[in-house]
Amino acid sequence: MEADTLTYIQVQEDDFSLAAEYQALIEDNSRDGAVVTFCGLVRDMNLDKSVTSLFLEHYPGMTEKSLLSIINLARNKWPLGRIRVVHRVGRLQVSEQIVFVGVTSQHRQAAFQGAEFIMDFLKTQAPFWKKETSNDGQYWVDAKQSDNQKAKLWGI
Amino acid sequence: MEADTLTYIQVQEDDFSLAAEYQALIEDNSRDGAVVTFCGLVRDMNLDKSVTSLFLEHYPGMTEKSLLSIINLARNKWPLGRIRVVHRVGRLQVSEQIVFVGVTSQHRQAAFQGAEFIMDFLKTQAPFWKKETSNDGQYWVDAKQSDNQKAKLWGI
Amino acid sequence: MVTILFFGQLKERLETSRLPLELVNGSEGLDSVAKLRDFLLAKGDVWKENLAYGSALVAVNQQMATEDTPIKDSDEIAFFPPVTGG
Amino acid sequence: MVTILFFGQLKERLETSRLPLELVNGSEGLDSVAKLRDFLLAKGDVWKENLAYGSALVAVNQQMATEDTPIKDSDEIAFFPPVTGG
Repeated sequence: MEADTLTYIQVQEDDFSLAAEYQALIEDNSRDGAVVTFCGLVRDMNLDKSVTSLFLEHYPGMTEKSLLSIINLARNKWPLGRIRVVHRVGRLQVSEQIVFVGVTSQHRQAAFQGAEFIMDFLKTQAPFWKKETSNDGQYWVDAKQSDNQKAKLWGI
Repeated sequence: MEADTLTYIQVQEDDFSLAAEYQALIEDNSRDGAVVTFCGLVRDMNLDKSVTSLFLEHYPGMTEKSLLSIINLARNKWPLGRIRVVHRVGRLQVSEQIVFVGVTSQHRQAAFQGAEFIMDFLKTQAPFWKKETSNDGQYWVDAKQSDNQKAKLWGI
Repeated sequence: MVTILFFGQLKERLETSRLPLELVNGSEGLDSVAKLRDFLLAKGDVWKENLAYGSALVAVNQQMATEDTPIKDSDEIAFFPPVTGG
Repeated sequence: MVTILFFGQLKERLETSRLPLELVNGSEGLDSVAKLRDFLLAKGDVWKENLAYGSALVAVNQQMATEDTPIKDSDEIAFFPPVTGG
């Protein structure tokens, strides 16, 4: 989803490459001196359960719209340059990449805060659901109250 | 400088590879689900001057010690996993990479804040000095008051 | 006719991912999220246990909605658990 | 004997990067950063303009120091402008 020339949103089953995402953030972009990236990976433990894989379901159509609206909220708060968000869906094994958020800015603090804000809202607003497979069977992951509280701290 | 198995500090003239740094952060590390990276690049403009290149001087010996002590301050504040800091010195052209900070954690917020904290203290404590070459000649870059204020906000 | 979608745990527990529904009473009937939710809760225990306000979020036409959000013919309405991506 | 190092703009303005200095009076003489700074400031106008407290930071043995930091024989002391890396 090429929302505009500065924003790139992609929901896909395939893995992504941090190097390629970074290249797309900095190429022909000598204006922005700060680049912050976040990568989320499948952990081997969650709530004392030993996780072997997880399945990511999403709401096709709404997912991209929701990510775009989160990105636009971030742009209203900070002077951000390029923003790229890639979120995977489907079956993922331990240590596989789940999500990438990359933000450029002329200002270090804006890049850090923009990326953290996007992750906080993605965690509470974007329609993805995780089902984990562990030594204890399969179960849907419960939303964390701490994620809701963290998102509220941004005052939106 | 291999400070311990979780901390890597390197000051070098050569360029670095974000992909290689990221690989070193995540390899055999299925415990940490959050990876935040910061890359600083040479901007083409600074204070309305058109920059063509810069020279980075440092204080050999003290530089690595100073970075290690900043990293240890961060580890005392947040539960952080692996931390890698690479800072270049010498002559750098516009759009070249200057600095890399990468932090892993089990917790998204810790990874974000740890990386931002390290950059804030690197900017005010680590003995590096920039001399810019612009359309207006060569001049040493002045320290920014805003960087000092930002570092003070962490309350250390 | 509106289309109602269910995701995640909700879809499994209701054993339904998609429910087309005729808005029989037109705009004076199921014309808000609150009214549609009440209508669905009345379908049985499994619905009552899983669709209650507070445990299931709602989107109307792929945008997060509240209980007040109006519903009209041909809307796409989705119920789902709190999200857990990222 | 202590070694005094200068970096960045300071090095250029003082036209000196390294100054070995005999601590003639031993520990009762130049035994703190403050006293060493005063001694250097007295070397002339260019020193006074560039080494004053507040415009030049100090490190002793490669650690950030304050005016109170003691100085002893064989220490490495560095004066430099506020840092601008990153």
